[in-house]
Amino acid sequence: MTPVSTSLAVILTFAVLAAIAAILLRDVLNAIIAFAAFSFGIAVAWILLAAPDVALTEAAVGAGITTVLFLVTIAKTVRPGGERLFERIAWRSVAIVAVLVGALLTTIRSLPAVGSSEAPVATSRITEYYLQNAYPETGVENVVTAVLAAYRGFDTLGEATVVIAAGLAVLLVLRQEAYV
Amino acid sequence: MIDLLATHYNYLMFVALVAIGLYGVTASPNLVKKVIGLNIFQVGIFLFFVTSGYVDGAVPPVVHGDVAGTYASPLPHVLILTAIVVGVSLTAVALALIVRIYDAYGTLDEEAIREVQTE
Amino acid sequence: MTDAIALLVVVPIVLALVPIALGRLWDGAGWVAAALAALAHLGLSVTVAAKVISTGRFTYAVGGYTPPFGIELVADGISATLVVLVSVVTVAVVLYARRAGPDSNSFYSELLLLTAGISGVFVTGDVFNLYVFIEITGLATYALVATGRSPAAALASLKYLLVGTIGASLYLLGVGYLYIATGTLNMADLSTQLQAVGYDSPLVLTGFALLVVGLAVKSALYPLHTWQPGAYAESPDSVTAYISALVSTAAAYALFRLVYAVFTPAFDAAVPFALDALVVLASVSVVVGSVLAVLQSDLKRMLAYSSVAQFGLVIAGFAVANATAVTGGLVHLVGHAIMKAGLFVGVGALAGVAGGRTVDDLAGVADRAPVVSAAFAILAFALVGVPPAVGFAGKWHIVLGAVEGGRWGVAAVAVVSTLLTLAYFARVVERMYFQDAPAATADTVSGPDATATADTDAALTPDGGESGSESTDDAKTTGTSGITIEARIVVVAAAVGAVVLGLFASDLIAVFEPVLEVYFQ
Amino acid sequence: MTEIDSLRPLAAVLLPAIGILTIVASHRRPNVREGFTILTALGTFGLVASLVPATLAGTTHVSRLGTFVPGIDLTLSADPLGMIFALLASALWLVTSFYSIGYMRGLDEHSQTRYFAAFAGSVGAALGVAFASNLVALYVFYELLTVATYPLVAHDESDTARKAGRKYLTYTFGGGVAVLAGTVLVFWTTGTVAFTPGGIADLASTDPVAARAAFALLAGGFGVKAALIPVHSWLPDAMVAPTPVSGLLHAVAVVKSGVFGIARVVLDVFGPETAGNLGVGLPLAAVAAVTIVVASIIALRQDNLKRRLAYSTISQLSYIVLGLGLLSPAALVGGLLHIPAHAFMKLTLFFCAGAIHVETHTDDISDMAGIGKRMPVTMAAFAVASVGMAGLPLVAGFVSKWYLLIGSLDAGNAVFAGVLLVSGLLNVGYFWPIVYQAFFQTPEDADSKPLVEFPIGGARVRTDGGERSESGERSEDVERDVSGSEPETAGSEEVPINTAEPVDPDVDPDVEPSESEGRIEVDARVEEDGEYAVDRHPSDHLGDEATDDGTDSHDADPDEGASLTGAGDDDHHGHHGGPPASGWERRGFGDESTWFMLGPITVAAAGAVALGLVPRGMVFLALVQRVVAEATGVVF
Repeated sequence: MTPVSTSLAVILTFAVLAAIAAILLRDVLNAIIAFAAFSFGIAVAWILLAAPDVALTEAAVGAGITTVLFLVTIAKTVRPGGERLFERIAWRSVAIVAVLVGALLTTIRSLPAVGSSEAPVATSRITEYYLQNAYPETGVENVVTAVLAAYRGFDTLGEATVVIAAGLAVLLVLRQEAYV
Repeated sequence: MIDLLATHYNYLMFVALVAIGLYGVTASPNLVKKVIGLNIFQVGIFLFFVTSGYVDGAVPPVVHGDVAGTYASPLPHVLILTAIVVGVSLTAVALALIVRIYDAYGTLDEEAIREVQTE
Repeated sequence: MTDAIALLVVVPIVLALVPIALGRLWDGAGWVAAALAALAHLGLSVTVAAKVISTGRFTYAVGGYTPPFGIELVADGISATLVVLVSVVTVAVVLYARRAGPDSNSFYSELLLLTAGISGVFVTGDVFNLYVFIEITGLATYALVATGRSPAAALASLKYLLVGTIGASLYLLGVGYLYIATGTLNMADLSTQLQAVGYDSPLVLTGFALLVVGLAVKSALYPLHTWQPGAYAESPDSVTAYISALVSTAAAYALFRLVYAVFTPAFDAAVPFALDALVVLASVSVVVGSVLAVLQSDLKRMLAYSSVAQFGLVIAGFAVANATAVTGGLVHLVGHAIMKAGLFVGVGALAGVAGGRTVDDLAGVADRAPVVSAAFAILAFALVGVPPAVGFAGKWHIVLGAVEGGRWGVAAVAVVSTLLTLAYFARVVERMYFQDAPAATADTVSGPDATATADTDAALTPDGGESGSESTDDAKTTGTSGITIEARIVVVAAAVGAVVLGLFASDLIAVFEPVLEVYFQ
Repeated sequence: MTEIDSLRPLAAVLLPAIGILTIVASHRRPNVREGFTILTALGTFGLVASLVPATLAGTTHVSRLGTFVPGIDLTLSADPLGMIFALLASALWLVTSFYSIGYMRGLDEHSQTRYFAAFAGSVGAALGVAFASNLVALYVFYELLTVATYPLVAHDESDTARKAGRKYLTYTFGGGVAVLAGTVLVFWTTGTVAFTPGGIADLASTDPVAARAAFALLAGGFGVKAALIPVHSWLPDAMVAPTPVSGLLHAVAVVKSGVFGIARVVLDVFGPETAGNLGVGLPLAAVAAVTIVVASIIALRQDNLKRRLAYSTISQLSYIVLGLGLLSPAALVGGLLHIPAHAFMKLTLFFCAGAIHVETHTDDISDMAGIGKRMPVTMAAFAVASVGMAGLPLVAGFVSKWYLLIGSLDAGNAVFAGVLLVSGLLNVGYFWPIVYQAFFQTPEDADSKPLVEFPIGGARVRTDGGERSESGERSEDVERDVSGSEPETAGSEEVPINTAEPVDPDVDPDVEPSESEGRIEVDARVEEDGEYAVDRHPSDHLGDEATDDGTDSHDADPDEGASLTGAGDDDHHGHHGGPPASGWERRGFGDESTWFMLGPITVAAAGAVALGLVPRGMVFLALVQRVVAEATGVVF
């Protein structure tokens, strides 16, 4: 069992701290900036986890588009004036969260160690199959692309549908107010 | 315990992110920040998936003809690519709704909106 | 013709693009595309159902990639029935929306995407693919809820989005746990792999809990229902009818598929407390939902809480975990969709006549809209569980199954739910038929004052003599003008459907039987 | 016994359903609409009657409609027991249809189309109850009957009527829920719910606790519609319905569907033998016996005629239940025979009450002194039916009571024979004063009716003791009812006025509604204080006959009193009941009302007499004997 590499641990810790800041900072612009930092940190973490495609998407979508959307939104709305820097703690939410955290923490010991080559995912015949056959069957070197486009193309159709639905939704929501 | 921390650090961070996100959604008075919380919550789950596909010393699953060597499992990456797009779509819709809500109520504070509504 | 099952998803998506493309040129594009898609969907779903009935269950590998590597679609008696249900409800709602609106091309596109999403939930055999379709369903629903004119609709939609996304994300996390434990996503593959991993593994248990909680949020079980009353109440009537009939239904069906196709009854045998907990959650939902329904004055909210209770009943049936009770849950799932859609369209139609959507507004509405009122009353009593309507068939099996399984609490709750349901419907029906409309309301709706007073008088004057019957005649012509012929067709069809389905419940059950036999050998 | 497939039972159930369609379709032409009603009733009766010879010959016509839910067929079969009920319901529907037309037109009622349609629906459902061949099918029609009858109960559209309708739905659906639960239990323990003469065999060998629970649920559930005490109180309230409804449905079809359900449970689900072994017959009989006596005593104190009849119905229905509970063959014959016997008699009585209401708008017995002059035929029929109710020979009631007496002695429970005799006396007690004052008194010289005003024997033992314990259960209802009509404080203020009121023997019997309402408040108040009006008003105070009668009988049950007055107000269309100031005018034979009403009255009364004179000639006894023979093996 090799421990998680230090750089990954550092970047994840950074991301978590940024996330805490995003939630606790009272000024929405500050929160958005913290969120952008969080997304950036996460994108780096994806690279360290050997997921460059995810990292690219995260950087473009998470850190990029999402942040822009947030900024556009607060440009159209008003930032709350903040005499305090941080939010007050809502203890009722803490209780709800504690339940979930408690449940999830009990499972950590049962989860395979990070990077274990014996984990079911790593040894799964599906993983094997994709690595072995994606290139011969589809002619695409990047297995992620191959699976995305071919083996799980139906998911990708759904993904596209989600995007269309979201676009239409934004139209429907904003058209009524004559924003578009 | 230290051993667990060392080998399962990602999962602890995943729990932390999910917790922070859920807290953000339920506790933030500001609607925009609820959406930020929602994003963090989802990213926490993404971390769970991507970590599951990682193998020590693995390289990204880009195969050049022969499959010798250690690759990260491609399937979690595929799933998360889809999920990220879903997430951003949801964020866009949520923010559009927020713009409209702001237009109607003049505030993004949940408490304030509730007061306006009951009046 | 096995392609039909994939086309169920693809056709609505493709046709949803038509209004986007042609919308600027032609205002009617949306409705026409929706109508075409609805009919095409009906044809496809009937094809799938016919094939299932003639040759039994079949699977379809999307793009020819063998499962578990590719995505698999599954058509069996249950999913085929449910996609036919989707088609029927779509046809009905598109018909109703023609005049009831919301009249915009984007609305119809979104409706078709919702149709595609729900169809996908019903046919997919892959847990992650299911997540994608749940999100399509969710996203389209949020958008449709937001088509309501009031700002409250946007707020309800946002609340639904936040809660719904948390639910869907919990589901996704549950998928993650199952995936990390087994390395597969295909339902059939998962069911064998899970057995190999061991049902008492903390990963499997956590996965199960997360999936159930996520889907319970989506099917609005108490106390995870908070998004639902607002969403139902603030949406336009046609949207409420559609989502009340299908969206929670899709989530409940997903729950059924996961519990039986993925976890299988062997899981219940190994870890009985998992479903025990679900039984408790569902039973509480029945009671609390009904009580909250009784407390509502707004009809759409009342019906929304009624859904909380009815889905409690459905899921209680699933959680009792024997063939009889699950059959009951499924029958009630289908029946509830038809009845609730009919009731919501009925509320929409009657609101046009009564001038409002509260229980009190409906006073005396039966005199002015006799046909829709009668159909509404039939649907109400059908949902109460008066035989031979479909509400009874479902309840019968749930109760019987609960008794067979020794779950006396569920049996008692299901039986008593009859009275609880009656408690909130009786007051509505009573007002519709046995209370005179307040004069003011009649004035505002029936146009010219002269006819309006004639209207209210009609309720008072006896219709025994010739003169009396003339005044009822008056009431009819003036009063029902607020109800479109489409609305009337839809409500009456729902009422007839609820009764006919009840009479032929045994045939419906015969369609479900082969599927359940596999799960409960 | 042979079975043959036939569509006739189905047709008998469907015909009223088709009738509904024609009735609704012709809503603009009342004459055509009523024509359809008569035609449907006639056709239905014809169909049912055509099944009689086959049934008597031991052939059962069966319509199989396929499987309703797996394991349970939706089958309609015209077996002897079902035929008793079906023949009765369809025959009396025909009679009642004519009467309904007279009644509804006489009162110029509103929503007549709904009325006739719901009526047809109720009868159709009742026929379904009769022909249902298993518990589930029975339950289906039982619930449909509830739904179909609801519009008739709430017909008046007044607050009282709505309240009564709500109560009716709550009680009967509650009962239905128990029936459903019991049915599930039976299905679970035996795997079948099909009616089998002599009982489902497996029930004898199953776990006795489950079997007893099933019996309790089923009998209790059906007992709601059979108006067993303490679940009877919907029935008096339902009297706010138009009188033909009270007549056919609340004395024949609906309440008898409850009784019939119990009969099915005893005879065809458990079977007399199994029921005896389980020891469930005796508790049922005991409940019935209590109901008989208590309801009769309450009836004594009702001043409103329909209400008195309602309590009489509650009491008489329990004769049937008593017979079924005793389980001895003779008692079974008696109980079952009482189904038609009571139907004919009680229908006559209700028809009379309705005719009086239509003609004179009089509802209270205390207003009916001398009314025999005004309505001779009606009151004569009333007298005949009353005699039968009391169980005197020559009228229907005698034969069934005779069998019941024999049966209770056979069963070794002489105490039930005692109950029957006491009840007979009580029947005389509450019917005789009506007949007597109708013919032999005038409004001026009518004396007070001691049974109504005094507690029996003059003691403080409240005669409605049974009722009190029950009303405690629904005290909420009582309070709502009372406060619904007027604030309670108003009542308490009026107390001194009431007591100080001078005793005026010439008081105008024409009571002002508002005044009487005020008095109800007073009495309700008094009762809540734990003091009784009887104690506050010494007996010498009872000189002001009619007026005080009314008040006092209301006092017997504030809830019912209040609702009644409300009903009266709405029914009257602005008229007051009671005799005109000059006393009742004398009307000749046939002059008193329309033949639409008199005809049905005489036919029903004649039926009651025929059933008493030639019980064998009326088919019913033959059917009953066949039923009992099949269930017990004892041939009469």
